[in-house]
Parts: sequence; structure tokens; C-alpha cells
Amino acid sequence: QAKEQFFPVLVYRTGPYAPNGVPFANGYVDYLKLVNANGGLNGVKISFEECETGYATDRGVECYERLKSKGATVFQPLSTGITFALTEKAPVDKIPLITAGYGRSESADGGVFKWNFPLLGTYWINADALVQHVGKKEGGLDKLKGKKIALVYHDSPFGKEPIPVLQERAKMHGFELQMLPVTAPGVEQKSTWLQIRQSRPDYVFLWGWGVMNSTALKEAVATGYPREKMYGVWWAGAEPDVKDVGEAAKGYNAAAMQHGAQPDAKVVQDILAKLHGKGQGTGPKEEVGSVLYMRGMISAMLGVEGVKRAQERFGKGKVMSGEQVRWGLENLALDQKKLDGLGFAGVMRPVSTSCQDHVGAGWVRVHTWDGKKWGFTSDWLQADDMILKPMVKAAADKYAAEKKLERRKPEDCQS
Amino acid sequence: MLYRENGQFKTSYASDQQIFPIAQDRLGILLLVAFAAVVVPMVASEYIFRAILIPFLILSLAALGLNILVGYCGQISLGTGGFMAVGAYAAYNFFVRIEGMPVVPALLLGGVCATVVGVLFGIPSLRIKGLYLAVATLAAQFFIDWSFLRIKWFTNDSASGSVSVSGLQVLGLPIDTPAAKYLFCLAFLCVFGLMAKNLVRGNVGREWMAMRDMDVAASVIGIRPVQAKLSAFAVSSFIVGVAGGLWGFVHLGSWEPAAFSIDRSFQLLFMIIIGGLGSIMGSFFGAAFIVILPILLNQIPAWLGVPISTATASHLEYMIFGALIVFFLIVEPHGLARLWSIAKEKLRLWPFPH
Amino acid sequence: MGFFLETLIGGLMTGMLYSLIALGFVLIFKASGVFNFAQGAMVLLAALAMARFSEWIPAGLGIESKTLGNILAFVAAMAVMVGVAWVIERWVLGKLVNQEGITLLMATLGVTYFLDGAGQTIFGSDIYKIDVGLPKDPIFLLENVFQGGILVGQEDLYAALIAASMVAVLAAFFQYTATGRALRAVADDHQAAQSIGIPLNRIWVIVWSVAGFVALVAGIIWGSKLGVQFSLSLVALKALPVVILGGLTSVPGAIIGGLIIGVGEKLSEVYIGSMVGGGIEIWFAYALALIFLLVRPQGLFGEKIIDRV
Amino acid sequence: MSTPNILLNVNGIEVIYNHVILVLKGVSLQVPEGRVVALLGGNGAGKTTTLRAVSNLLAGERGEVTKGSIELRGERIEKLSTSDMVNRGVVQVMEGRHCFAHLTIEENLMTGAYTRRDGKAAVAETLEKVYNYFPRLKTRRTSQAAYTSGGEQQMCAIGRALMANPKMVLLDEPSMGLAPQIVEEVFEIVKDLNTKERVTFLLAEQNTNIALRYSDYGYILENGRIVMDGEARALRENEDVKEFYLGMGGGDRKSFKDVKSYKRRKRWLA
Amino acid sequence: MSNSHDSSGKKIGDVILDVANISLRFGGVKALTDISFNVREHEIRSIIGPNGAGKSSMLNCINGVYAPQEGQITFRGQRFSHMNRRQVAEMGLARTFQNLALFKGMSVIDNIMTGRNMKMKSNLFLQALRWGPAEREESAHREHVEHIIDFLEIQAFRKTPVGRLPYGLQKRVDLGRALAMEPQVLLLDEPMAGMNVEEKQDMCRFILDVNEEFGTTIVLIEHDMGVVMDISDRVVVLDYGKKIGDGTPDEVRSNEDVISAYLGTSH
Ligand SMILES: Nc1ncnc2c1ncn2[C@@H]1O[C@H](COP(=O)(O)OP(=O)(O)OP(=O)(O)O)[C@@H](O)[C@H]1O
Ligand SMILES: Nc1ncnc2c1ncn2[C@@H]1O[C@H](COP(=O)(O)OP(=O)(O)OP(=O)(O)O)[C@@H](O)[C@H]1O
Ligand SMILES: CC(C)C[C@H](N)C(=O)O
Ligand SMILES: [Mg+2]
Ligand SMILES: [Mg+2]
Repeated sequence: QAKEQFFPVLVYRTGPYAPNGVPFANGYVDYLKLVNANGGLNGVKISFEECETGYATDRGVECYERLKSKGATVFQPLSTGITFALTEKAPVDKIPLITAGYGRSESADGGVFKWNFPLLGTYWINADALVQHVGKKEGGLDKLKGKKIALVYHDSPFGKEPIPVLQERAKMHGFELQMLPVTAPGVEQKSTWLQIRQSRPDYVFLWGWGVMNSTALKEAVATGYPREKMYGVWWAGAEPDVKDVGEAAKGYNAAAMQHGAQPDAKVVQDILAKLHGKGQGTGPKEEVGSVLYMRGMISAMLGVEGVKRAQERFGKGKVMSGEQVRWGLENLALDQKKLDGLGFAGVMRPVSTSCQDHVGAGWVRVHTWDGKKWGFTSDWLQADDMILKPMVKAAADKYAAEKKLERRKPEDCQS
Repeated sequence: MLYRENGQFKTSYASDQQIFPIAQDRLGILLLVAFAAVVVPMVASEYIFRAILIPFLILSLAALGLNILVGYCGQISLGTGGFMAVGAYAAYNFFVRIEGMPVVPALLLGGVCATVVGVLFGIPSLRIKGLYLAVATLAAQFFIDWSFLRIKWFTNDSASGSVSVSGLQVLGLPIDTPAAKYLFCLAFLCVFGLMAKNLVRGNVGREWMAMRDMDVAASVIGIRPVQAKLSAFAVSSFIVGVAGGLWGFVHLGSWEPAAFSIDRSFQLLFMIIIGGLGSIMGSFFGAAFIVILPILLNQIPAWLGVPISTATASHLEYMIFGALIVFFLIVEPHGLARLWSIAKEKLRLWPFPH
Repeated sequence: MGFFLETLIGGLMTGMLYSLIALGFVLIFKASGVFNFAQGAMVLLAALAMARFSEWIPAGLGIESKTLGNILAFVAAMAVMVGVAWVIERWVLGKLVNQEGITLLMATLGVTYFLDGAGQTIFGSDIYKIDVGLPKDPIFLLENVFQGGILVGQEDLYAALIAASMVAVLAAFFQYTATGRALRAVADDHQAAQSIGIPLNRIWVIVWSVAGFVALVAGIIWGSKLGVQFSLSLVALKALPVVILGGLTSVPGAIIGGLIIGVGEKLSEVYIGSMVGGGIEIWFAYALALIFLLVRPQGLFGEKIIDRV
Repeated sequence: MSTPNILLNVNGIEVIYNHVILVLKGVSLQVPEGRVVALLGGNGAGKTTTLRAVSNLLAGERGEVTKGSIELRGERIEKLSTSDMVNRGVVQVMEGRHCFAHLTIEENLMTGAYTRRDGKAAVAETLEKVYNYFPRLKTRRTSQAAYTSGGEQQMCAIGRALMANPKMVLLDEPSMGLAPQIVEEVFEIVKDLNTKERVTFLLAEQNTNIALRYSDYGYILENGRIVMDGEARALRENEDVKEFYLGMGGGDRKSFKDVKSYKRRKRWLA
Repeated sequence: MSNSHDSSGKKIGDVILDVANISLRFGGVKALTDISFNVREHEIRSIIGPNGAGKSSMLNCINGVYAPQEGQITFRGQRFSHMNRRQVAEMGLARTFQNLALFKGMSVIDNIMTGRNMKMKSNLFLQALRWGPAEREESAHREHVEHIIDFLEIQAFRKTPVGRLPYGLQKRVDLGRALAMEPQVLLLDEPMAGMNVEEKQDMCRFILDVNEEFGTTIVLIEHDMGVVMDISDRVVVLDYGKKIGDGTPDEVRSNEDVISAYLGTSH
């Protein structure tokens, strides 16, 4: 029996969120295949199995239990709701969770959340970067005074995540925050947009996922709200969100979790050549390199690199356990050279995690839909740690108190 | 041994009034409970516990509660998810806000809160009937969902609206292993199952059924509609509320209102219809069908080693699941419980047909 | 004031769109006593069929004209819906004659799962586009009276007109034709209807086909508004309060109910919702229906619930 | 076997409900064209079940014919649907009225003409005929059927069947709940249709007395089996029939007041 | 207790139920117009009349299913302008229904047991636990119900769901349920419809037994004139919602109005 490192793949290829879930899943799986095609993890083959969650928490938990018993060593729940549920279970089972760009924002604090890894960014980072960006547009954060920002959000833990940061920023800069929840899945937004038409906010932040995003854009068209003033979370900035709105969505912006749609990236070309070229690709060829496909790929890469890092310490060519992978994730050191080697040049920036910092890098760009494709329209942005750090710490401490957890000791960080 | 009723003469009404008048049935149930309490914990894997047995037990309990309302009293409700949520969040508040509150009383108090809310939303049933009532109860579902999303106090001011509990223990014994959780739920289910069975075969149960079958006639023989209907709402929501508490505390550990969404309400309703309206046993059958079948279907391709994509597999799963629902309804419109009793009836007559 | 009117009109338009879906429920309920849980799935299936055929047919046959492509796609999608009707009669309802309403409802749930699965298997689960040329841009009325005018969605306006005319035709059909009467008879008592020679199987195929047609129209309109993908089937949930408010058995009730719900939920969300944190429209719609039902338990125009000994 | 003038031939049928309840245990009977045949028997004998088997209404009750055959004019009909039967001119009046509750009396009657293809005028004529038979229906024509009295509903059910212009009617307990004169009238109608329009009748009746007066032939069904059959006249004279079905054991009709038997009372007291 | 079968030997008491000037309308339909009659204790009082005359509606007024627009009903000395169902039941009035209003999903035993609901006192918690008193109560009432089942000779069907019983037996169960209430006055709406002579005889025997052994007052609606004339003490005749006759069977039988409206000449 050959040695295999098992990767569980939680996906949603059916249901309301499928249009967004599918490209992500395809990218994720393609990357794993690519790793295998390139010889695996220092000789260890990756085996993987998909499990359909439908973005529903209870099914996600079932998938977790099922795949866990097959030897999973790192989970990516692909839903903030599922992440919340698994956060309780992971420490017991000693399996790390990667929640790249989602999940609980306070889990950035590795001192409390030993098993959570919101790599590359949390919603707080995302929200903070967007505020900075519009601030810049206005000519300085102080110019936000008296302005109004409407937050149209998915009425779920995911949608509520950015609220504390936005409130904090609103207090700091004196802008008004109008909060407009949208009931999941978000197909009915008429009154939301009527309210927007009435209150004429200067910016609309769209914290949506799935069909909610395209619906929001259509309603914006129908009520004549300028798309240029709309900024989406990084889950609201992909092709399925704008595809069937087409031309009308032109000018709409969204945060990019570092990457955008980058069909020219080397890793994408590799996949096209080594997998799709041989008919072993997942999903349609045309979608390879699209935003969510890229995100899936990157997420998979983070998991893979976590395992590889662990192997560096615990033995190359061995199958890693959950605890070992956890260490790998906590000690990620993906410098630019490594990234370039993996084919991610121009896609992302270095990531390095530590015991305290489970994010690794909080870089954000903004990209804009030009009617046909997404293109970057901003410089690199970075969340303001002065603001976020204390918030993260406070929230993590609150969690620790509730759960009667101790902060990790320095020696714990060594293991 | 042979399944025969003959020769078992009842010498008193009390003996005829037993839950399971046939000796073989009594034995069977005893064995089943013994099996569930002793053998299962020894053999089941963690996955079976966590992903199948625990959800099955809890949802059976909720289905049981709902069956009292819908199956016995004839008041279709689509607010079950909401009542479960009330049970869960109320229990949560009792648990975290009152220092040293033990789990079981917290869960029961959660049930009590669900009862209050259930009765409140049951009041329209005095006027509204059938499908109209069913849809109207969605008002409860959505309102409750909304409250837990919006009113921060209920979630102990958690920013995301998601709450979690940990460190459950009963009389000093921690409930942390899957087997412990399983037994904890099993105990609840057995106790409530027994009490529910007692209720439905007693006077209260008959009043409920009378309301369901023909309310005018029921009122003419002196049954008070208000009392009968609201008591059904109360008992049902209590059980449903406790099940909600268990779902949150034991199964999920951490949850958000979406855990008790309208899908859950529908799911529970489907369980009791497929299982058998007006049958305690049916609640279990239905829960098994709806919880376990999709999981099995989902895994069949993997077992067979057929390489089909997840998407195709889950679409197929939907199709097969839908087809099976229709199939079972055609075979027996009154649900699996009835199918079961027909099978028993045949067995009883065997080998002489009819 | 301008804003109030705008919300009002927006509510009315949305209401009409709900009516379109509600109509499907009413139709089947009235004609067979079945509360068709699968209505949402039918809308999705019809929309998926329409969206995909309008890609496939022009591509396959090399048709340039968009109109022709759409027409052919419509015909093909309708054929699919008739097929569905036939299958449902043959394999589901035909075998459940004379069963209780709740059993039939459950059976339609099975159908829902089946259609959801089948539809996505055949037509895919991505997001697709239907473009039948409904104009998307808003128009502004009374610009001289109110600052900024009153915004009305053109697309909504067309949709409302289509919905209204379909309702008018169907209402007349039920009340005034012999077939309409026979359908109502079937809803009352399957067995008695059979006993006087009403062929349930044929009737059901027809009714479900008509419901399929309604679903197709609803699917096209909603689909061109929202894009075609799974969530379209959830719109059915918004039609439920409409159906019960209007009365399960009343075709015109579907319209009136739709208008009341549409207006009620939009006004409440905008005026009350903003005070309590928003997101109230869904439960408000149901609560509104509930309040109406307390006064009239059979809905505004539903047939009185018969309660006799 | 079927001779040309046997319209309906039921041959040793067995009926099972719900896969387990065996109700008919080999029932055979013949109905000659243009005759009135009565099917008699106590509660639960299986009369209704027999009629349902003929009209193919069993499926809805989850019953099925498991043995034997049924022929209409020599054609096997077990596989047909009820509406096929109606199209062949066989209509059943169901026990327990089964009016369409939400439809008015007139709408109920008009639906009865659903299978008619002979034009509006002809249907209107039949409607008039039915109103003539049952004037009470005419006065209640705009009333929803659910809100009419029991007897009115019974008339409506019979009238509705007649609207189809049937060749053969399966009448299940037509007299139930009707006032005595109306009962008499219903049977007069039967006779009328039978003689004038040569409509064949198979009627299940509890009111043995009147049924035998108006029919040509009778079958007595008990416990799912035919226990006796014969010309109506002969049956009326039969001593057993007199005692058990006509209530005239030993000659005259006994007063209902005097039928109390000591044995039963004693049991009640015990 | 009398053992005479003759009505003259039976103790007929005072008026127990008095119906005065009752009018009932449904929209334009006048179901009852100014009806007055009374019922004496221990008697068998029949109501007859053509279809749609208003007989069932009359019963419905008496036990509170319908609320008449005009008139009063006096029952056991208490006067009501419309009756409250529960209260009426508590005061000892029970009825059967023309169109079978049984609880279809329940067994024969359970149907009859529901008739005892007002007499069962133990509360929900006791019942849930089946604690001593609840268990004892259930058994005691069960015993009573078994007597009724024996009496009506439906032992074999005890556990059968009533929906599966043939029509005639369902009527008996309906009667059984009413009897279980141990009523003082029993209203019977066409209890013998759909029965053959033998079964009618049985039914008559049940009715007479109840009447004689327990002195239960009976109000009977029936279309079988043989039965009505044989067993009733007095008869009311309704036609189109109006009272057209009232008296002993013999008086009614010879009343011209009654003959032309209802009995016809053939009788
Ligand atoms: N749907 C059913 N399911 C189960 N058993 C049934 C069903 N219908 C009838 N039966 C049983 O079949 C037997 C015959 O019933 P059927 O109705 O044919 O009698 P019947 O002669 O018409 O009686 P009645 O004069 O009372 O109408 C009865 O014992 C009855 O319990
Ligand atoms: N709820 C109601 N709504 C409208 N009309 C009614 C209602 N109840 C009874 N009626 C009408 O009142 C009249 C009397 O009905 P009722 O049922 O009392 O007649 P009945 O004397 O019992 O006749 P039968 O012998 O046919 O049972 C009928 O014409 C009936 O249609
Ligand atoms: C892909 C998903 C993780 C994004 C989703 N909106 C969530 O955070 O729940
Ligand atoms: Mg019968
Ligand atoms: Mg009557």
C-alpha cells in the first residue's frame, strides 16, 4: 500500500450556492491533482474525497465526521457557518481548520484558536481594507466624515462578521453606517434597494455570497444605483456574481483576496497543460483561472504547503498527522521565491504564520468588472493592525473566557 | 419464536391496556432498548455515533413531538424549527447566564420556554385550519428565526449571532465522548417516548385524535377545543423544544439560527408523514428514513467504487430519494409504521393467507 | 411621499410576480385537491430548460435570430413540462387516487426532490441567463412632481401585465367552462369524480401541463430577473403567504393576495424594518397573512371551509 | 359463457383490501340486459365491494380483485378505468352520497353529464328530467351541496348519475336517508327508466322489501359469499328470506316494539 | 322499574326539554320557522318529515351546533337562546349523527372511550406517567365501555379502526359513543338508515333497552315509519321548516296535513 495523505474536500456543487461553489471546488481539486502529477508531497501521493455540504451546517458536520474517520488531517469547511460548528470539534479531534478568507475573524489569534487558520485574511481585514480604499478615493480617511456607507449583508454569521470593524471605523471617522440585512439566500432585495435609493449612501458594501450578489447587482441596475460605488467582499467579486448581469454590472468593484482572475498565471498554465490537456481536468476548461477557481487552488495550495512544511520537521516522505499538519500551518514560510516556484508569481504575496498570527498575510487589492472580465484597480492595501489587533485580542479573550480556555503558553508554541 | 397472538388471553382490562399487548412485542422492545443501550455503544464507530445515531435520536425526539401535534391532533405546523430554536436558545441562556446551572434542568427549562411560545402561536389554530394553518405557522418560524438573528440579548451579545456551549456534564459525569452523548440522547428519547405513548393512549390522546378526526363531533361530546388543541401545542412544543436544546448542546455544540431554519421544519414534517402520522413508532421510522437514507445514498457510489462526480452523485441522491418517497407512499400512504404493522399482521396470519 | 409611492408601486409589482407563482399552486389545488409542493421545482426546471434550450437550439441549428431561438426554446421547454406532467400522473398521482391531502402533498415533495435532481443533472447547476428582451432599465414617473421622480421597473411592469392577463384567463376558465367545473369536482372528491366518468388521468395531465405552462412563464420572468439557478425554486416560498391570503382555491385571490403581500412586506421592511434592524419582510408577509386569516379562515376569496355534521 | 343478453357477468371474484383483508370470497352473479337485479345482504356482507369491483372503484380504496373475472357484454373489464366504464354506459351511485361539497346542486348534476357528447340541448333536457324526478333539488339548485340535507344529497347523487344517460346503473343503497315517498319514487324512477329506456340496474339495498318488489332477480350475499339467489318473486316467498330480511318470520310483520328478546336484555343487565 | 312493554305502563315524567319558537335561517334558506315542542322525561319522541324539512337542523340547535336566530330552548329548567356544546354535554345530552361523525382514525374502543372524556379527571402529568390514579381511572372507564360494546354486540371489532367498518356497524359505534356519556337525553339522527330489517330490529332493541332500563329520554329522527310508529310515544312532524303535526303515533298517522306532506297515501 502506497503512502497517501488524505485531503477531505468539502464542496457544494448543488443547491443555491452551487454556481459559486463549483468553480472553487474545481480549482481545489485540480490543484491536488497537479500536486500528484508533479510527484506528490515529497513522494507521498494525495488522495482526496469530495463531500457535498450544500453550504448547510448540519450536512457539513456530517461530512466532517465522515471524512475525519477516513483519516483527514486538515479541513477547509468552505462556509463560515460550518466553521463555527467545527471550531468546537477540531481541538477535540486534533485536526486543523483552514478557513482562507472566511470563518471567525478572531481566530486570527493563534493564542486562543490553536486549530483555526484563517490564512490570507479575515473578514475584519477585508472590511478594514475596503474602508481604507474608499477613504483614499475620497482623498483621505478624514474625508469620510459625514458620508454614508450602506452594508448590504447576508443575514448569517458570515454577513455579520464585518460589522464590528465597520462600526469601529465609523466611530473613528464619523461616517454613518446603514445596515441592511438580506435574508438568505438573497433572492428578494427590492426593499433593500428602495431604501438605498432613498437614503443615497455614498458607498454600498456588499457582503454577499451566491445568488445574493447577482441579485444585488440587478436591483442596483433597476433602482439606478451606480455600480461604481459598490464594493463587494472578496466572495462577491467573481464571475458568477456578474456573469448574467453582464454589461450592466460594469464598474462594480470588489475586494480581491490578493489574487484576481489570472488565467495567465504559471500555475494555471501548468494545470491546463498537465491536466486539462490530458483530459484529466475538473470542470470546464474555460473556467480555469477564474476568480473562484483561483481561490480554490490557492486554498488547496495552502493545505498542501502546510503538509510539506510539517514534513520538513517530522520527516519528508511521511504521511503527516493532524497535529503535525497543524504545526506546519503554524510555521508556514512561503516566501516569494517559493511562491514563484509553485507558479503563483503575480498571484499572491508571501505568507508566514506564527503561533500568535494565524493569518500570515493580510493583503487586499480591489478589482473591478469591466463588463467582460475582472481587472485590478487598486494598489495593495493592508488592514490597519493598530485597529484590528486589539479587537481580535478582545474577541479571542472573550471566547476563551466563555470556553474556559487558557491562552497558549510560549512552550505550547514550540510543539 | 413464532409471532402469534393466539392463546394470549387478556384477563383484565389493565392487561389489555398495556402498551404492547402482545408478549412478543414486549420482548422485542425490551431487546431493542437493551441493544441500543448496551450493544450499540460498544460496537458503533465514532462516525456512526456523531453523524448518524445522535442526529437520528434527536430528530426522532423532535419528530415525536411534532407527531403529537400533527399526527394526533391534526394541526399541521411548519414552525417546528422555530420551536426547536426557542428550546435551544432558551436552554443556552439558562445555561450560561445562571451560574452552575446543570444541563438537564437547562434543557427542560428550554422546553418550558418553547411550550410558552408554542401555545402562543397555537392560538390561531382555534380558528384557522388545515393547510391554512400550516402556512400561517410559518409566521412563527420566520419570526423566531429573525428574533434570534436580530435580538442580541438572546445570543448573549455574540457579534455573529452564533453561540456555543461546552463542558456538559450530568451528575459529574462529562458528556463528551460520542457514546456518552448518544446515551444521553437515548435516555431522553426513551423517557419522552414512553410518556408520549402514555399520553396518546389515554384520555388526552383521545381528545386530540377526536379533534383531528372531526372537531364538531368532538365538541358535541364535550371535548373543549381550546383545551385539546392548546394542550397538544404545549406538549408538542415542549418535546420539540427539548429536542432543539439537545440538537444545539449535544449535536452541534455551536450553532446559529440557520440550524433551525425552515428546512428543519419541513424535514421534520416529512419525517412524520413518511413515518406515519399518528404513530409514535412512525416518528422513529420517519427520522431514520430521512436522516439515514440520504447519507447512505450519498455513500453508495463510493462503496460501489463507481467514479461519478460529487455533483452527479448528489443529484442522483436527490432523484433516488424523491423517487423512494413516492414509492413508499404508493405502497402505503399511511407511512412506514403502517407498512410495518401490515407486515406484522401478515406474519401473524402466516402461513394461512388472509 | 414620493418614496412612499415608489415603495408602494414596487410592492405592487413584486406582488404581481408572487401572484404568478401563487397561480401555479392555486391551479393545481383547485383542480385536484393537491397542494403542490413541487411548484417551485417546476419553475426552476422550466426556467433551466428555457435557458439552456435558448443556448443549445440556436447553437445546434445555427439559428441567428434571437426571437426565433427563444420561440423554439419556449416550445421545447413546454414539451419538457408536458412530459413532466405526464410522468407525474403516470407514476405518482395516478397511483394515489383518493388519498388524503397530506399524502398527496408529501408525494409532491418526492417530486420536488426528483425534479431538482433531474433538472440540475440534465441542465447543469451553474447560473444561466434568460433573455427574452424584457427591458431592464427603470423609468421615472411624475418627475415634475417629486424630486427624482417615481421609479418603476419596466421589467416588473411587463411581468405584472402578463401575470394579470394569465390570471384573468384562468379565472374565467374555472368558473365558466364545463372542464373547469369537472376540475373543481375532482378536487372535492376523487372517487365521486371517477364514478361519473371524469378520467382523472387525462385531467391531471392537462392540469399539470397548464401548471407547467404557468411555471414556465413564471420561470422566464423570474429567471430573466434573477438569473436561472437553484435559488429560483425558493421563490415559491414567497408565494405561500400569497396563496393562503388570497384563498387556496381562488384564482383572482392569487392576484389580490399577491398585491397585499407585496405592498405589505415592502412597506413594512422600509418603514418598520429600519427601526428594528431590518430583515423583517419575510415574517411580516406571513404575519400579515395570519392576521387576515384570523378574520377569514379560508383566505380572502377562498371557498368557505365546509364544516358540517 | 356469456350469452348475448347477459350484460354483466361476474365470475368468482375475490377482493382483498389493503393486501390483507379478504372481503369477497368468490362471488358470481349475472345481470341480464334490461333487467333489475338486486343484491341483498346484511351490513358488511360485501355489497358495496361487489359494486366497486364492477365499476373499478376499488383502487381508490386500496382494494383489488385477486381472482375471478368480470365481463361486460363479453368484454373483460377488470383492467379498465372507471371512466372507461362510464363511457361504456355503466355508472355507479356511490354509497354515502359523495356529492361534490363545494359545487352547487346544479353544478353537481351538470358534472354528471361530463361524458355526454350529444350536445347542450340534450343535456338540458336530462337536467329537466332529473328536476322533474326530484323537485326538491330544483328548489335547492343554487345551494352548495355540502349545505343540503342528507336526503337532498342522496337525491343529488342519484340525479347526477342519471345525467350521464347510462345504460346500466349500479345503485348502492339508494333508499338510505330518504323519506318513504321519495324511496317509493326512486324505485318508480328505476322502473320507469328500466321499462322506457331499457336501462339495466344492479342495486345493492338494505330495504329488502322494496328492492324485491321492484327487481326481477335477487342475490343474497353474506360474508362475502352468495348464499342464495333466485327470481325476486320466489325470494319474497322464501321463508328464510321472510324471516331474516323482511322481518316477517312466521307470517305477519312483527312490531319493532316486540322484538326484544329476553336473552339480550339479560346480557345487558349482567 | 317497569317491566311492561306497553307505553302506557311506562313512567313518563315532566317536560325535560322544551323548544320554544325556534327559527333558523341560512342566508335565504329558512331551515326552521317558529318551531315549538317539548320532550318529556323518559319518553321516546320522534321527529319526522320529508327530506330537507329541518329535522337535523333542529337537533343541531338543541345541542349547540347551530345557533337559532330566534327562540329559546329550556333544558332541565335552564333557559338558553343558544346552547353551548360543552355545557349541554355536561348537562346530560348526547347525540348521534346522520352522516356519521365518527373519529375515523381511531379504533372502536377509542371512539367509545371519547364519550367518557368529561368523566375522566386525571391531569396531563398523571396520564403521561400513568401513575396509579390515572391507570385506575382508565381501567374503570374501560370497563364501562366494554359493557357498551357487549351490549351493542360489536366485540369482534373492538380494535378495528372505525373507518374500515361497514356502514351499519359504524352507526352502532356512533350510538355507543353517545351511550358512553350516560346521557339523560339522547338525540338520534336516523340511526337506522342503511340497515336491513334484522339490523333495525336490533337497533330498536338497543334503543328501547336504553330507554327502559335507564329511563333515558330519546329524541329520534327516522324515516322508517314502521319503526317510528311502533316505538315512539309522541311524534313531531316538520315540513319545510314548519311544524305540521304533533301527537301520538295514531294521531299523527291520521293527520291530513301529515299524510299529504309526508306519509303519502301508500302508508
Ligand atoms: N376500504 C376498506 N378497507 C378495508 N376494509 C374494508 C374497506 N371497505 C370495506 N371493507 C370491509 O369489507 C367488508 C364488506 O364491506 P362492504 O362495504 O362491501 O359491505 P356492504 O355489504 O356494502 O355493507 P353495508 O350494507 O353496511 O354498506 C366489511 O367487513 C368492511 O369492513
Ligand atoms: N349549514 C347550512 N347552511 C345552509 N343550509 C342549510 C344548512 N344546514 C341545513 N340547511 C338547509 O336547511 C334545510 C333543512 O336541513 P336538514 O338537514 O335539517 O333537513 P332534514 O330534515 O334533516 O332532512 P333529511 O331527512 O334529508 O336529513 C335543508 O334545505 C338544508 O339544505
Ligand atoms: C466560500 C465561503 C466560505 C464564503 C461564505 N460566504 C462564508 O463565509 O460563509
Ligand atoms: Mg355498502
Ligand atoms: Mg337530516
